[in-house]
Amino acid sequence: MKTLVIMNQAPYGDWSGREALDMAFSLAAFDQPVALLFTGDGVNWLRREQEAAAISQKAVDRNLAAATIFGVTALYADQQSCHRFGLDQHTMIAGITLADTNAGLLGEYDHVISLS
Amino acid sequence: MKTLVIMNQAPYGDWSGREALDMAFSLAAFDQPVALLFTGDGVNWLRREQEAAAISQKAVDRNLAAATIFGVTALYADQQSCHRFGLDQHTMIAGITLADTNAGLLGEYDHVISLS
Amino acid sequence: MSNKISHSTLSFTLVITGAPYSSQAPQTALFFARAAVAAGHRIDRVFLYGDGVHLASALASPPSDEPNWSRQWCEFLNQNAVPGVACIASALRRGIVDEREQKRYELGANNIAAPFSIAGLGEWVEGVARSDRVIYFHGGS
Amino acid sequence: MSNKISHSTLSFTLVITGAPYSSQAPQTALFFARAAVAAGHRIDRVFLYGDGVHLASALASPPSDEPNWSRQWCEFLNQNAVPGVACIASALRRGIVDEREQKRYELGANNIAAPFSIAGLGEWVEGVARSDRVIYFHGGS
Amino acid sequence: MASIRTLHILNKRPGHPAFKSCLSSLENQDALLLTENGVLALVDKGLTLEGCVYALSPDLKARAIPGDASVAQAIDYDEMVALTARAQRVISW
Amino acid sequence: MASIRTLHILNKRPGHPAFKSCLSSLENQDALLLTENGVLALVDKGLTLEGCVYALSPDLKARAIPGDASVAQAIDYDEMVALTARAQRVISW
Repeated sequence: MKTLVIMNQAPYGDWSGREALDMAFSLAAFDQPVALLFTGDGVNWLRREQEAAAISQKAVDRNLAAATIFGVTALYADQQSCHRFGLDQHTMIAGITLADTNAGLLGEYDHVISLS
Repeated sequence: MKTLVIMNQAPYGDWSGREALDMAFSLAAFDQPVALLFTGDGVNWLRREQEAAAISQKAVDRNLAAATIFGVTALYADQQSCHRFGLDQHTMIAGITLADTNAGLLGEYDHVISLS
Repeated sequence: MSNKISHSTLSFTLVITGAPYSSQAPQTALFFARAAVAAGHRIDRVFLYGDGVHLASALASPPSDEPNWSRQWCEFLNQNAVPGVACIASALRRGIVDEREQKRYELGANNIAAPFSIAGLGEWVEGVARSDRVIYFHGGS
Repeated sequence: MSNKISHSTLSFTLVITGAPYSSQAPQTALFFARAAVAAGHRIDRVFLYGDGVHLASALASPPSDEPNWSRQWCEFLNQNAVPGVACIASALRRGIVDEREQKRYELGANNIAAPFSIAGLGEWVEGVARSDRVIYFHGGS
Repeated sequence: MASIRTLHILNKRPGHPAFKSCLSSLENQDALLLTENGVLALVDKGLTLEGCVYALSPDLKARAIPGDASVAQAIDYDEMVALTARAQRVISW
Repeated sequence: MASIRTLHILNKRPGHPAFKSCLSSLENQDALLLTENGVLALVDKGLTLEGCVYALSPDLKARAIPGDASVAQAIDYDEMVALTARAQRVISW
């Protein structure tokens, strides 16, 4: 029962991305295999040095950097989306696996979640 | 003080289009000049013979057909959007003025509302 | 969640993430749930998440000529003995509280509609692990 | 709404259509409102519409390390004597009710946070007709 | 009745980012079910839908979308349930 | 200080349908203010922003978006208020 949570929402402007992350961390906490895929506007969750306190929110980049410690099996980022938003190893947090989303990554999971 | 309410939401799937219409009708009820512009996915509000009862909602096509009676000064539809969704005089309710949105229609209004 | 493919009885967990009177999600989910029960399937639970928790409000009062989706859902849950659970983190942020949370946060009222209850994401994880199908009903704007 | 262009005092009506803990709209609107008052402008009213009415909930209970946007807004309205109005049609559908609507609909509780009140779209029309500026804060997903 | 690998349920309007994500992840043996705002795809000339496509009939009726049986098969909630049972997995976009 | 005919406040992510509507309605003498998710436009290689563009600084910081002063001027809420006062009209997309 492998789950993939798709993160295709822009960060902070709405809550659904944050709530999708909570789902992933919750599965991991209950020892269910789960991976994250950042794609589209969602790759912007991966930017280093977010200062969400500027809008009185909590930054998630440190949580994401620690995701595998909490049991998330992998963090994938869609290569094309990263390129579109100018994200590379210097601007992205560590531990991200670049993926070609169209090459069947989704097919490897039994359960795929996309919160719009 | 002329107001233009932009209807760019698809019908029935969310409430914001309905609530934008309520705003327009409310201005008209208080004798404030207001017009409606349907554009993008929003032109689909103009389709004839909607049977919203099928999803337990109220259809709005009859309200829209009577909008000018209630004091709405005009109902515009973006020509390009109508073409995209295959809307013409046979499939659209009566009383719609086709407009080229890029030709400065917005500029004629003091107050423009777009509920996403 | 098993990959069982079958025309026999399956078990479902339904997850609703869109709010009534804001999205169509609770409506589509209700029609789906009725059809699932009619086909002999079992619904293990309905889990409300994100904006979906507003479906558990006891105070929603739409005009009398519009359906009250919260009430219709409560009737469905009662008639079919299906547990309805609102995610506690989503619910508290959005002002959906039961008697226990009312006391804990010293609030002036509670507003959850029976038989909905409030619980953690573990309820959803249980569905993912054990139901044959987990179906999501999102907002669709 | 006048087209007055000026660096002197202007009057504003603010309209919030996005919900807290779902959109950023109430936050951006609050920072804007504080800056407007600091610049000497007047805020005629804050009007909550659509999902924005959830900002008027007295029951929202976010975790203690997160801001309570409803409470912060109520404090701002009180300190600056700005009327806060939730659209009645939006509010009733979404389960935001005051004491009067509680009685009328025979509900078990009310949940509106003072100083917010419930009124019709006429309040907003008044803003369109009389405030120098009407600024909208929508959900942004 | 052919088996379905993945049933994609799509309730977004054609302009929504998830709409594109959904279409680009369709594979052979998959089926697409258009619901709610998603049914507008059937009248959007900017789109071409291929493969096994279903559309929820009440949503078509509500929006007065003419169902073109050569593009999509109109189904009711009972058939939607049957599709979710038939498919090996279901993704709601 | 040049006068502003219309101030467009854009809080949608680049993929949102309203984003395109906003950009296509920009005219000379208009100004664009990017807020919330809208600031992602500054790092989206699929977009070209022209004319008078502002971006809300707290939203840039929250998202770690590098502000390129040649494309957009970063402003705070005080300056946002001043822009709404200066403009003849304001459209929130």
